[in-house]
Amino acid sequence: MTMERAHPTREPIPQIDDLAQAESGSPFTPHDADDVAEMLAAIDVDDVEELFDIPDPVRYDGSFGIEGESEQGVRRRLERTLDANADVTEFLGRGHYAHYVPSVVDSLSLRSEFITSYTQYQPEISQGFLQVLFEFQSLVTELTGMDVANCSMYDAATALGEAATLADRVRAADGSTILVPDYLRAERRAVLENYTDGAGLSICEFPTENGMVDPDALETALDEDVLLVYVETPTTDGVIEEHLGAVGSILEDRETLFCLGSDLLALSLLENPATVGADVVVGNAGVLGLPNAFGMGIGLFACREEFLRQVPGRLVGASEDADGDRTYTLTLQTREQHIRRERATSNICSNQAWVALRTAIHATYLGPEGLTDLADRCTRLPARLAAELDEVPGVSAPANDAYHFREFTAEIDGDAEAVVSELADRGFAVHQRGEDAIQVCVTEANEAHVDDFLEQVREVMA
Amino acid sequence: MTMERAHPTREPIPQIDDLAQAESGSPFTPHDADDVAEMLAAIDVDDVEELFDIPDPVRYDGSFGIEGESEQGVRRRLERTLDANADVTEFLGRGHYAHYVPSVVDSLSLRSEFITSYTQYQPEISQGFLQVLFEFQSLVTELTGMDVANCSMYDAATALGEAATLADRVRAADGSTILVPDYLRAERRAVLENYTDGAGLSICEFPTENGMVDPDALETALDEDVLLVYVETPTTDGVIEEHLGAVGSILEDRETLFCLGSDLLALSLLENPATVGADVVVGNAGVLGLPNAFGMGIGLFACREEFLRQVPGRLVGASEDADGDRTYTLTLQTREQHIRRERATSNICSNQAWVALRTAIHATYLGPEGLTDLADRCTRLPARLAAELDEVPGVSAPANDAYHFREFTAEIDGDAEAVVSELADRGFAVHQRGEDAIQVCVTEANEAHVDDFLEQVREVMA
Amino acid sequence: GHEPLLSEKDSTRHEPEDTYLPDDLTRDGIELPSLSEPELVRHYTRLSQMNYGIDDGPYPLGSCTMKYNPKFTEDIAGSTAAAIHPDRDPELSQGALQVYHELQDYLSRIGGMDAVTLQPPAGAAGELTGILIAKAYHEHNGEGDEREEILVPASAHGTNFASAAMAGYDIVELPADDDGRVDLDALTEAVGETTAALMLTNPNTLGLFERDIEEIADIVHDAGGLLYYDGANLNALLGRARPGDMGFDVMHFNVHKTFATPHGGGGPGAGPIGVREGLEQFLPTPQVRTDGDEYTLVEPDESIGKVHGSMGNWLVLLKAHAYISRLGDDGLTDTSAKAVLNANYLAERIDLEVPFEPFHHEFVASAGETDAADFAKAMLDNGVHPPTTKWPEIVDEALMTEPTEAESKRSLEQLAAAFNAVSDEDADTIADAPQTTAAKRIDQTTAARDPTLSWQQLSE
Amino acid sequence: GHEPLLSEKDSTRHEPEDTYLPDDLTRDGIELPSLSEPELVRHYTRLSQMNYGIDDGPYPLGSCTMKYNPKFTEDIAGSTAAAIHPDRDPELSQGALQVYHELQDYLSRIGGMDAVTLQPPAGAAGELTGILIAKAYHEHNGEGDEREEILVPASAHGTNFASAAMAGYDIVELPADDDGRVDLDALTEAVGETTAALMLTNPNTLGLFERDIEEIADIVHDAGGLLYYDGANLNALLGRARPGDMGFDVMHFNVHKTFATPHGGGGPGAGPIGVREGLEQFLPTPQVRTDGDEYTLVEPDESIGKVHGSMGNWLVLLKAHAYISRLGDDGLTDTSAKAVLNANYLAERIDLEVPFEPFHHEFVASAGETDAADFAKAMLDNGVHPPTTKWPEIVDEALMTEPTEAESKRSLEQLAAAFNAVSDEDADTIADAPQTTAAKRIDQTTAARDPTLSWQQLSE
Repeated sequence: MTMERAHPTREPIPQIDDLAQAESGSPFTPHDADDVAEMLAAIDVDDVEELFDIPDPVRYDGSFGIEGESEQGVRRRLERTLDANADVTEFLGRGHYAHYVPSVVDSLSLRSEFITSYTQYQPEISQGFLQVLFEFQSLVTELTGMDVANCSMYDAATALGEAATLADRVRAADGSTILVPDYLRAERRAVLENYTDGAGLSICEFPTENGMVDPDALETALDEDVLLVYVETPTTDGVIEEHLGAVGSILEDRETLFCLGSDLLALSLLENPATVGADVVVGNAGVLGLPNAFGMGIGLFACREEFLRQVPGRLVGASEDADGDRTYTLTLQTREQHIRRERATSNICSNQAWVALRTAIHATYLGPEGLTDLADRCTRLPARLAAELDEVPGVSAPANDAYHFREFTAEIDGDAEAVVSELADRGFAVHQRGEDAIQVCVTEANEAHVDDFLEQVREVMA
Repeated sequence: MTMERAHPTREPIPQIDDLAQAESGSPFTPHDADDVAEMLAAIDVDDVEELFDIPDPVRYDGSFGIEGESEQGVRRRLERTLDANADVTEFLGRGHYAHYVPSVVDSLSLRSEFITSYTQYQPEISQGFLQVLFEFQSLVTELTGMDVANCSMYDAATALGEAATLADRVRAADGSTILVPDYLRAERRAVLENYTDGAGLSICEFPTENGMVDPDALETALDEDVLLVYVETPTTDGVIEEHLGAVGSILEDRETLFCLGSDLLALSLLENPATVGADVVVGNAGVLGLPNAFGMGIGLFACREEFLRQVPGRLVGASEDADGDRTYTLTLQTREQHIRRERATSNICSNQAWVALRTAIHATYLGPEGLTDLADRCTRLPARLAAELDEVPGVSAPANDAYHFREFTAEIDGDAEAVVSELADRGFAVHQRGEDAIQVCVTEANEAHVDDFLEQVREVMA
Repeated sequence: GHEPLLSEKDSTRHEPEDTYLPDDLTRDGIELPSLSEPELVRHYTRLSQMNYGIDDGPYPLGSCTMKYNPKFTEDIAGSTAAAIHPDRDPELSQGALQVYHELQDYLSRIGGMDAVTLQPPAGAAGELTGILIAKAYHEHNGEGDEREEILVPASAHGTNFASAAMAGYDIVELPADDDGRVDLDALTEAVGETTAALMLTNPNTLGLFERDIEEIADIVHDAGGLLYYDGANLNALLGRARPGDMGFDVMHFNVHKTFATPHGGGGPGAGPIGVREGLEQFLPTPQVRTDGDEYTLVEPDESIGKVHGSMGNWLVLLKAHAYISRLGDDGLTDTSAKAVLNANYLAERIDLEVPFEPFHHEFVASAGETDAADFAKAMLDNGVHPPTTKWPEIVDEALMTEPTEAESKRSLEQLAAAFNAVSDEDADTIADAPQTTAAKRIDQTTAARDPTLSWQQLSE
Repeated sequence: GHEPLLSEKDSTRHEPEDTYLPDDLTRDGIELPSLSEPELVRHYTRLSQMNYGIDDGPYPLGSCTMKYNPKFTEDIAGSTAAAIHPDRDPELSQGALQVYHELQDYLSRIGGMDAVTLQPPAGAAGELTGILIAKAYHEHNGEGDEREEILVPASAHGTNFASAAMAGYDIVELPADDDGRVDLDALTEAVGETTAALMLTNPNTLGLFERDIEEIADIVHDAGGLLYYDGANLNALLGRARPGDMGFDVMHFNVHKTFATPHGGGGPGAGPIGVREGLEQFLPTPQVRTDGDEYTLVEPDESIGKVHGSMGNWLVLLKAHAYISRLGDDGLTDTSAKAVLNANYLAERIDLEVPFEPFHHEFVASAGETDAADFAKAMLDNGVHPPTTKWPEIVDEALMTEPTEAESKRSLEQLAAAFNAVSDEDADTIADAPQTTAAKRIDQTTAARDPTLSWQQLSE
């Protein structure tokens, strides 16, 4: 059919932006040409460029070579880019954990009054977020057993770094050693070194046995120089520490602080840090409220009352307003950088407040029984999976004679690298641990895939 | 390795609900056992069952056999179920259209103050939604050129049904015929029949030529009995009607109403319905604000002022409150079923208010220029695609010698059913039209897939 | 409080240029607000803040079942896999069709019905569908012309009357007996060869169970009529009684009431219809059927045709499916238990008279000497949404109150405190209410006298 | 207004039973609120309504760049494809690594830098990282011990001082000249062989461009020091000047300021670092590199190690990428134009003195005789968020004001009206403000005297 009238055409179709009024410039600047003209007239300037008091030699009139796109275009491009992440089911852990995040977390935390607000410098119009943070502190206080908790650190690693400098500030002794277990993740240790470098502290390792503290070895490693001993439960290898009480006893009469690393879910079930004598509790609070987010988290920081004025980061306190009603406000701000500057307890300013909101929602959604039940499940799931794996020829699991939380190490007859790689090809990601071991993490988030996973392990090991 | 202590185990792991406090019953009932006990005591009843005044013979004590699941479980199950929808790119239209819905639509329309509210029976605490609906009516008024628009009907088909009964109410004449074009979708006609059956109206078809009204044929079909003539632009086949003015002229001096079917996006560019003499405009407003949602939409209804008190559905009007401030309220409620009962203008109660909110956000996001540009694009895209298809051996496109909006029909040398099926296997869905034609729809939503689509068509036709 | 209209923020006339279409097919231009995204977002954010929803507090609108809307159902409805075109070949939409089939099945079991259609996009649309099915049934039996009346109790929802009228029926209104239920004598009197159906809500709008339902069913059936169940109050009976078991032939479900899909400021809802054996052939087309493997679309033999352009309000139905799946038997049964417990506890806690009992999920209190509409305005100043007012008329100055199962004991006490505070207020305070809301009292009568329905009319 | 604490709504002690672990490895129990989902949702919904965000109105906190946060970036960050574990083999996370690489590249171009790390999770973390890189550089040159001082202008952000101190440096504070800029004589005096670096914000906190930046760079470089750029005010210069071209060696970006990622009530942000050629080898590990086909993780030769446990605040970085991609060159350049135009227009419209100019994206007005903190409280009653107060101290009763480019002319006029209304108010009214907010004036000093930091302490 020939078309005379309707002109079917292959001529290029003009690019349209999906926000037409932003024909050039930013779609997020509300000014139309009339606005600009009136504003320039009001300030008696002919051209916006005149407002820039930049000497010519440092003026930039080049192009970044970044071409703006429609919202649809950006979404499509980034979705395609992210699709290049392999579609594997993760059995990965080692400090970063996936739990099922209920829908209320997104729904409530994305309310714009929360997410588009900033630090609560004007408490009278920020009572909502202040109460959220006060409640977060309270949740952390209950779960850690500590007296005080702050609003958040960046992640578990930086929280540990802050604990070390706190130890340096509160322990007047000459000591300068931070004693850490040999299972400490290299990444956390690397951060710790950068946080303590300025204070002239040094990091020393103590050996562990069967994935746990060996109290004798710890005592041997201790000397007057040690400011802080760090221990984890569960450890990055998934082992539930059985000697926390012993560590507490060893450190009880010393100037050395006992810093425990854990997470909010594990703490709902495992030994109360206060009971075993911990002075500071750090860790990852983002196991609740965040999915695995390529390592983005929220650092947990709680400690005993006596260190209160040396705590890093923001604190929210209860207060009263002019009518005598209960209100909340940022408090003890004289610890902080915007007031104390170089004598602040930390340089932290922006923190992870919005993640704290998410964590609080998730923890409250679960409630005390839900938290404990889920934590209990996180002890049963790895035990069962380890038993199943142990029956696979060539696999011995768990490698540690211990109770586990979420994850465990399994020994492999053969080349662990090849096994890990082969499993990845079959759609499952696990950690490689050295040449002959893997580490496997299971929670309610990937529980439904356990049978498929086992099937693939059997085939790979066959 | 044998494990004495840590008991790896294959014993069943207890099912946990993700909301522990709802151990039995509903997770959405907030009562704990103490609450229930206190409440029962207060009303002096021993057991909740006693509150049910149901005679034994009609008591039900069976089970529905529906097993409750955790939120995670339901999400996983329904996601898997929906994954059974084939992953095809849709080039489908015929009254249901996909346009890119900007993120602000979800973000704002899901704010709980909007979505969890109901009809604005208490205007003093519903000013937000009332203003939204007033603005929606205003947008529709501008785009249709009509004097008044209501808050929404269910969809385009039911809006047409309501237009027909309105014609019956406002035209005192004895007439009982609704005249519709032969291209009217069977589904819309079926709904129209059910809406008009009670009023004793009958539906008659008039023939069209080249996908458009043939004014002579229309005049021939017209008689005193005709209450309403319905015409679409663009038609369900994608044709832009070129004889709207002629239809208006033919009907100008008759008692017969001119009802135009269109959609809000097309109306931003095509002829103004008021200018061509339309009395009522109906159609699908959900082309803005909703993705393709298996046919869920929002019916558009606008008409001339003189029919105001016969309009079906809700209307929001401006008003003043006791302070003299401008406010909004539901108005002319005496037309409605909850007051007028069997003499109401319609039985409609729940409507599509939340979709109207989404439509208003989307339309406002685009603005007058964005709407017009997008509409213009919807005339160019099908023209270009038709030209490209026309070059494929065995395809002749477009089948109608006309301008098109979003979509067009193409004639196929060969078995259309086989071509459609083969394209589906290759990841593209198009409409089959009879034995030797297909219908293809292209907007900015699927524009990026046009080259792939053409490639597959070429292969299938080869 | 007052937020300017979009049109007061900006009004831009745009006239298309260089269009692909010739000028005679395009309009001169359109004049609409042109706002940037930040301005747009603030506009709607502020409007939302001038609106009261369930998440803000109790919303005890009788007969509307304003219960908590679970958030996870929105995530499911928002998935891209749900965003499909209705004209896909059924082979390409097996997932959606499976959801339809499962929900048809859930509702059949819950209602005690033999077949279900999900097509009606609202409760009233469901009523129309149900009555059209009754009409088709009588026509099938050759009684289409004689049976021209639908019986409706005086206290029924307005939609019952309107839907029956839309289907072309005459309405016969039935009075209530002294206890607030269907008057059997009046029913016996009214029913006959001209009766197409009786439409009934059970529990009725007073919250009372129609104890004589079996006898009612017999009377109607003996006369050759059908019994239609208005599902508005089904929340009260979940797991405890089923319309099918009571003798109802046709029923509708309000998924936005009983099954927690959000009311959305007035909609969309969905009004699926259930029918007993012998009426399936009249259901709207298409029905979703399965052979266990594949889901197909089938046109019932004597289908009434269609009541919606495609498959109804799909996203709403999907949320209802998710809700029922989440609750299961235990959750559904707990729902009716707590709904009824809550209504009874609340009624006990308020100082107003409740003339009719024993009620179930809702009760109708009387505002006594106070105008019920005024009473409601005064409740606004106590931070809660008031009940439905002035209906049903059988109770003077009616306050029709349905707290739903989702309110906690604490919340019910807050609500009771609001009732009681207003009961104690003097007439002037009540007449001046509300004072604490974004808008003061709005006179709806005056607004209707000279309607202003758009910003265009406002600026005239 | 007051919303009860979670703990006041419910407090349930739960003691685990039948746990898989032996008793000696479990705690006795925990006591926490146990709320149903409907109650939970209302709690947080109401709290949100007691909080002011950008979507509610202008938020002109100086130095914080509170601009509109585009909604579509949340949809991208919320996609399941973004929810991946950081220990994936790089082969399994190519998509995420490509995003990192592209953002590194974007930021390099925008800052005029040669290499970028995205690891620092906040601006202050970026500062620490940058200073640690400077330290590594001097140590590499064998000057680690001598160069023990960091120069910081008196008006700099508090984080500059704190970050330098955390890295072990002594701070030397530089006074401003009469025009509010770096005093070159004082700089020349202070700089020397002990100087590790000068940290500078440009435009500075008064909004003034450091016109002598080239000379400053020469002075510092000639003395062997490095020049550090605090990116807090980069929004003013987008597309018009680049720190790299001005002679800066190291810089940080605040993506939550310049690139519109939401501030989230205080975080998370992200503080990527850019460095000039010659400093790449000190960057944190890992760096994302590509050969054009595959993205790999590389440890720079003399890396300082790590400043975050993994790859930084990934979801925040992803949003920044989306924002930059949306804007492109034109959008970025328009951003600085409108940011500076807005600040100048607003300053012109208010009745307060602005002692230092020509300013760019922000200005510091003086509240004159009124305490700036009181002035701010009175602004709350005018429905807007006030500016940053009492800082920098170079201006008496400073009101440091940054409207950002996202405010419309109308919104700026609303903001100006709020400033001017307070200027006209009497001292008593100001002292009693705010009166219209959910909470009245809160005395922060008293709160700090006997801190109550949890509901446990509150009930003690």
